[in-house]
Amino acid sequence: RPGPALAGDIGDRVILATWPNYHDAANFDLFRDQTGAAVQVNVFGSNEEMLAKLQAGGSGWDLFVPTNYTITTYVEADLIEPLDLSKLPNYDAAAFEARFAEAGTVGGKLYAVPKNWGTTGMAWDSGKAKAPFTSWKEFFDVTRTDFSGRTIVHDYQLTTIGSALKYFGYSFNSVDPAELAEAEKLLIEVKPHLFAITSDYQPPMRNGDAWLTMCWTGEGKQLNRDLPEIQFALGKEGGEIWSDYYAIPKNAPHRDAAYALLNFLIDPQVNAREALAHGFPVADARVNAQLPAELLNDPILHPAAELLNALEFGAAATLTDPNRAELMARFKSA
Amino acid sequence: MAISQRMARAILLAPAGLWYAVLLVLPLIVVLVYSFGERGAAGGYAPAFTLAQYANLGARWTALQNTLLLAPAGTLAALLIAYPLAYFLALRVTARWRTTLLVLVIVPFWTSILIRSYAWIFLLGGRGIPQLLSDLGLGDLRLINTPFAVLVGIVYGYLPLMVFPIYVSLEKLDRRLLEAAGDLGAPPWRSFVQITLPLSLPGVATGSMLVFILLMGEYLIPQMLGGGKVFFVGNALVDLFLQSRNWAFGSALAVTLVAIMLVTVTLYMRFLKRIGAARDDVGLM
Amino acid sequence: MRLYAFVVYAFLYLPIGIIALFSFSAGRNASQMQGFSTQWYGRALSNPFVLDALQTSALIALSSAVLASIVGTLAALALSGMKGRLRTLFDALIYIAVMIPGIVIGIATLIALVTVFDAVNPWLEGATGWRLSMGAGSLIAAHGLFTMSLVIILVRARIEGMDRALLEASADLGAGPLATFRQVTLPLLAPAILAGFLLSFTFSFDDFIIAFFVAGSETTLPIYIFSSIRRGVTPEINAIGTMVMAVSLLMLVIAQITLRRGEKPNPQ
Amino acid sequence: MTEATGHHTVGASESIAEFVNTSKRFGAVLAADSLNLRIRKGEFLSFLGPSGCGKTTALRMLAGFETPTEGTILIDGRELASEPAYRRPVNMVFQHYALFPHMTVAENVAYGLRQRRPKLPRAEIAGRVAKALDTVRLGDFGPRRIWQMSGGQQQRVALARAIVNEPKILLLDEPMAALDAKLRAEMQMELLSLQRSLGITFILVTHDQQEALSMSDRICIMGKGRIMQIGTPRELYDTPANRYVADFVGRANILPARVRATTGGRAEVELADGLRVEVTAPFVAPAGAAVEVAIRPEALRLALAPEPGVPAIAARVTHMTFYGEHIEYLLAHPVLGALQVMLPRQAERALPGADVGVMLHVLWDAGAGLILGQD
Amino acid sequence: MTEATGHHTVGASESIAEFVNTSKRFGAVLAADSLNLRIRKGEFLSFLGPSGCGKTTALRMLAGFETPTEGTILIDGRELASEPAYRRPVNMVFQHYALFPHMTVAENVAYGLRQRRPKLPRAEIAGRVAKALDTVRLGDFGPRRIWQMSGGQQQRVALARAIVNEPKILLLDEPMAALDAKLRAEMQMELLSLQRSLGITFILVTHDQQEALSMSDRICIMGKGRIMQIGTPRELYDTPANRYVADFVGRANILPARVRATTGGRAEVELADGLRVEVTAPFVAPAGAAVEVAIRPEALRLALAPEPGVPAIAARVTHMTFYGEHIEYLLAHPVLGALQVMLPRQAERALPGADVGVMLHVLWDAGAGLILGQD
Ligand SMILES: Nc1ncnc2c1ncn2[C@@H]1O[C@H](COP(=O)(O)OP(=O)(O)OP(=O)(O)O)[C@@H](O)[C@H]1O
Ligand SMILES: Nc1ncnc2c1ncn2[C@@H]1O[C@H](COP(=O)(O)OP(=O)(O)OP(=O)(O)O)[C@@H](O)[C@H]1O
Ligand SMILES: [Mg+2]
Ligand SMILES: [Mg+2]
Repeated sequence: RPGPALAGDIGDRVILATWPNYHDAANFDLFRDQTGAAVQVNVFGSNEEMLAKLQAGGSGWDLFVPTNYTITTYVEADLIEPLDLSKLPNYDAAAFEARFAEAGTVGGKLYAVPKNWGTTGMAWDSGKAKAPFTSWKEFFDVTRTDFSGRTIVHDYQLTTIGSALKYFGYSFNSVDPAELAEAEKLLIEVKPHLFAITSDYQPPMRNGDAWLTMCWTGEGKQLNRDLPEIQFALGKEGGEIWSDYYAIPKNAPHRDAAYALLNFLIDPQVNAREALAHGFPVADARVNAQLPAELLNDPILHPAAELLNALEFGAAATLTDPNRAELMARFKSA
Repeated sequence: MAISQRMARAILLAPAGLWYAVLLVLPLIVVLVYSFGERGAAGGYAPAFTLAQYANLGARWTALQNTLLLAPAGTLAALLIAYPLAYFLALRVTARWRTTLLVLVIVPFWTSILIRSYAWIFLLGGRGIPQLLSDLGLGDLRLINTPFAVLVGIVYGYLPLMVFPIYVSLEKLDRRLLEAAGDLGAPPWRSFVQITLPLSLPGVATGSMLVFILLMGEYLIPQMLGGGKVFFVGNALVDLFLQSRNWAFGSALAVTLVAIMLVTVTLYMRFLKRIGAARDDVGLM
Repeated sequence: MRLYAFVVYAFLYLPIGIIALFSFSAGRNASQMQGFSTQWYGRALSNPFVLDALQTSALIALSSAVLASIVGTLAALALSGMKGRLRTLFDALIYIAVMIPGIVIGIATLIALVTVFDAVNPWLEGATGWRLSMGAGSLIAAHGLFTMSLVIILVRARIEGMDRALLEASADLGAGPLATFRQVTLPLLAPAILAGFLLSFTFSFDDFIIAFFVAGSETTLPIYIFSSIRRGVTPEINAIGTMVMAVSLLMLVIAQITLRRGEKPNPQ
Repeated sequence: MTEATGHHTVGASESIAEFVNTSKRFGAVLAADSLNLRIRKGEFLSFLGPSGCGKTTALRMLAGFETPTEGTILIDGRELASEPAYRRPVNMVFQHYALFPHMTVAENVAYGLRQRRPKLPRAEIAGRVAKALDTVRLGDFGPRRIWQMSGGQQQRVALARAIVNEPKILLLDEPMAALDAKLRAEMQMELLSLQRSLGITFILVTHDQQEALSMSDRICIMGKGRIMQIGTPRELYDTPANRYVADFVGRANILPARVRATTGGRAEVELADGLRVEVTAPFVAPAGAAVEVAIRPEALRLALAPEPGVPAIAARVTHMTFYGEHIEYLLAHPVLGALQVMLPRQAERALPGADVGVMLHVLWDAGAGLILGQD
Repeated sequence: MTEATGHHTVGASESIAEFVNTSKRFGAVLAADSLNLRIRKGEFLSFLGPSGCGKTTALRMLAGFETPTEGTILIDGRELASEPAYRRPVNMVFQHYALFPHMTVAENVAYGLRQRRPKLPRAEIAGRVAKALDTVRLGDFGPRRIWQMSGGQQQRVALARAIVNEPKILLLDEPMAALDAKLRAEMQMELLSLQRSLGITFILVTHDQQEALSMSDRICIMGKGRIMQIGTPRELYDTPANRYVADFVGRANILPARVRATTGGRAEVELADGLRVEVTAPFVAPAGAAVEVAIRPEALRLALAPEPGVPAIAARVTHMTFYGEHIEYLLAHPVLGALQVMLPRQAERALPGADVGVMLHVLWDAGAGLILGQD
């Protein structure tokens, strides 16, 4: 089912802000061939950064990829606009698993369309570990002992603070000052034992400098695929499950092209090619129908249900909460 | 005649003046105003008049401390490594090779500092130099993500900036002065200390100042080689604007950094003038 | 001494050698050598984002360097031999512009321009349908601030070192003020302007931190590389770096050869 | 070098330029103090004077680089005091040549011609440049770069660059100061023969009296912004108007004396030691007046014994300096002080045994020396 | 300036330094070609020669900045060819002074004393510096910065900086080349009296023959790396060993001639035009030999008519140049070519009407001129 011929004039370009290694470049070429609009891609590393850029205004983006918990904030700040479904014939609400799609709707209006989902767990070098990791408690405890100087935490408040909160059994999303204070104490205590605070954890894991890291599903899969001794697990206390969406900012300079591109990218065939290229799980049943079974049955990408159930989606409050932001900054500059 | 000359001056200066007004004066004023404000509810800036941001500067004390420690240390290290090289190039190399060798000092500059620092991540990482050392039986050394790694990156990144001014001032050195010193009974090392070194001070001053200024605002090298653990004011600033989105506090920190620099650099210039090193080329930067 | 120099050069070139070496890796990891291949060069050259970023960077660097050279030279001409309050003011501005860290420039420009744009845009859009936004323009302007100051410093030094008798000689031989400027002043300033231009270009081309804040939706090469580095690098990045360096080396050699032809071996 | 050609400045009153009461003040410094000077067509005129006396200032006012504070300047009869330099029919050879470093030799020389409007045809420019380079014997050097030329060659380029424009007046501001002695002598010779062959008026600024004496038709001696004397080299040398000129041009023993009588251009004066000598008197000095008498070292003679009828001063030799073709004696006299006497090498033979410490007689021929006027 | 004091270099054979077969090669250039020279204690010796002849090289070998390629150098009897400069008991005044710009005048002068080990007491250094500055008449200038000093003052500082060390030999490499004529003459005078009062051996490099002639006890004429002649100024001037020296020291008319007879230091030679003249013959030249005869312009005389018994060349005046105390005539002879004659100013009176174009008689007194040896 090719997208409707967009005979209308959508201009010659469209700007997409997204995460790295999250698309298949061939699809953009195809889009350009079909519509005449070239896709310019801006790459980002964190939701905070996306928000900061949009808040600063003049980002110039037409389409971007926020994570579930940020969408309400964008809506409240009037930074994104409700989607005009008449321009998205490829969107089929029924095809999406609800929990990965619901964050896209705010106040009854659809603001964002799901792209991919995943979890945040930990990856470790099984050759160095005495036993497999199963919890965030172990993660932080071993860091202070056997793995001192070998652990990586994300340069990302949501997962780093969230995981520290999980150590104490608190909610991943807590903004309670007392609970946060405990988390901060833990983080600052751990800091001297860390190898790094970075979201670029693959290279040190691969070359053996680091033995343990917080890790996103797709990348855990990649590491495990290439180096079988690196294993991936979710904390049994819980942790993060996330879903990324497509959204269109207010004042998008090329709005028509943005819709065209979005519609094109959620075409199941196109989307399947995307998934094959980057490997992250997809929430769209139409797409999964086209993917090989081994991918769908992979324990890293699709963990057991009881593990999944313990996970939490990020909460909107964590994004804007000044204390969490400041805590992270204090931790890094400590 | 006189009036038309003034007119001509005004016309020539207008573009630069406008540029400075819009991109230097205005931003600085905005930053100053913001530094007395508050963080907006969803981040950003909310108007207010409070000194709270300045009162909170202590929360970034470590970053300030790192900067104020590592910037001079990096400058000094770069100086100590650059001087002998500049000396070698200016006084010990035949003219035929000099240009080539000089160009070879700048060439690394033409590769993105990002990529070069990335190479250092490998070199200082477990598979790089530490591996080599441990293969040689020199023990298990961890380099990457330490202040030492940041220092190496700094020295590496800014070495050419230090070599050049020193080279220039050494090259200008009248060799007959060294002969004169020898003639008057000074053995080589003493004529180095008494003649060469003092006369190359302007270059040393220029290079140091250049490197120091750049280091004070450094972000990339600590970010890449410090593994997020070695934090400079620059990193704190980026964090404040892009992660915590606390523009007011960020502005206050920026104002503080600028103030520190104005004071230190001005004092440094004064000092140079006093010891007479700021003769000619210091003014260049 | 020789040995020392050798060690320092090794220090300077070790990382570059590593970059070049790994760019020929057949594997996917940028910091590992796995087999030999030139595929990453092919990939980089056919990667539209890389090419776009390269083009954007080159364009921005070129524009800001050209603008800075012109505006800076004009200002230097006006400032040389000038006295009084205006001179003091400009001296202070130049001093501050050169001294303020790039990161502060980036941040300050960002928030100032955003504030201004927010204030101006509603009116502007109503009047012309245009909006101001962060992008190539603001980046060129922000880079220009520093590089223009650099040009002013370089060109002014050159003007002040210039032999005034040459201008008198030109007048003596019948050339009016404009003709003298075109035939004598400008050619004599050319090396300083060129140096300023090259410095400006290099600075702008390699700048990350200002662009990071001010570039709006534009992706420059450093921004592209930075965001790539954040989430796992492929040897493509090494290939890009190696190519950029090779091209600059080539330009350097060409420049040397053309400058050498007939020009005095630079006394500095 | 041909002194005689100085005479062929026919119609001596045909003036090409004129300073009329011209003054130039720089702040508190009066660099030129009401200059009055008529420059003759085709002559070789030198401004001679010590450093800072205003020579360059005078020249620069003529060239148009400075505007007179008072008075005016005429060139070819036209009042040009406020005409900018680039419209004046004069050209200058600068002290350090001021050659354009970014142009070749030929381009430097062509520069003035290329400024002409309407434009001159290329071929004509090329032809005239070639001719000018030939004139200064640099025919093959056109494509060279300036920094490939030696000091003397650069000087010739500067000369060619000026003369190719066929200016009415060629101004030269110490053009040979930077050259070494040998090269300087050579260039002086060439400059002079060039002037003779081109017939252009040359105005040379110098502080080297030898240079001025040997090259000029007339010399204008300057001091403290003022013109002290104008005249031919011989006039200046033989009858300096005052002590300043006597001292500056050549060397002179200057002695206080008292006039006894003046008759027909001669005067009898009495020196401090009572000796009476007969000197030239350019003006009538009243008997009994205290004057200064100047006598050139080479106008005095030395002898072992006094000659009858010639006034002689007995003095002791303190220094003897050998200069090759002549020998300089310094003698001390208890009353008159130090006396300089310059002997031709040949005359030495007549003084066997004359050495430091020996008493000799300084002979003063009648008419040698003259009475000086006030400054 | 006292020529006579040249004589007091007593014990002429007491040598302080010696070049023994010393050569220096720079790549293909033989800058010094087996120099053999004995420098006497207390003398004022000059190296004179054109640019590039190796003067500086010789001096630098003595100072220790260059090592001879062959041969050796003795200072005070010790072989010092490989001793580094900073251990030699000689000091140098550099051409552009090479003063340390970051030190005051006093610090510059103290520099050499401060290098002594064991260290000298501060007070002694200060005292000697003050004395040296007094010697060069800069007593009050100690605290000044170098760039606050004029050219001539800088020269004096350089001198003080060297002499304060009381070197055995003071080397001076064209110390006055950068000064203007008047200042140069003054400094020459001071330098000489300084040398006389200190009694130190001075070795001066210069390419100015006037300077060498008037200052030196002995002059060493150099050419193409070789020593062409060594002798007192008078020896060199009166009996140049060869054409090179005759041409370089003073001016000379050099004419081809054929020897007719030699007797007791005199020779009769026949010039190209058949004229026979009697010249000095420093060596016996075989009759019939073709030789070159040199005669100084001031040794010739000019007359309106030939004098009986004096050989005379009739020639036409082509140029006359007025130099103040003397006048130079250039004359053309159909066979002998151009002749230079220098007349004292007084002799002009005996030549009424002598002007360009007039035919005059050049008189050649017996014994004037001499036969030159081969280079
Ligand atoms: N532009 C100027 N501003 C102020 N004073 C000046 C200027 N030009 C010349 N003077 C002063 O005017 C006086 C005469 O200067 P001028 O250059 O004419 O002297 P000069 O005779 O050429 O000397 P020299 O032989 O040193 O070149 C000097 O006292 C000088 O300092
Ligand atoms: N360091 C050197 N390397 C190569 N050649 C040299 C060096 N120093 C001198 N020469 C050459 O040796 C020769 C003699 O040079 P030297 O400097 O002794 O001459 P000079 O008589 O002092 O000349 P000048 O009067 O120009 O100073 C010259 O041909 C010069 O080019
Ligand atoms: Mg002058
Ligand atoms: Mg020399």
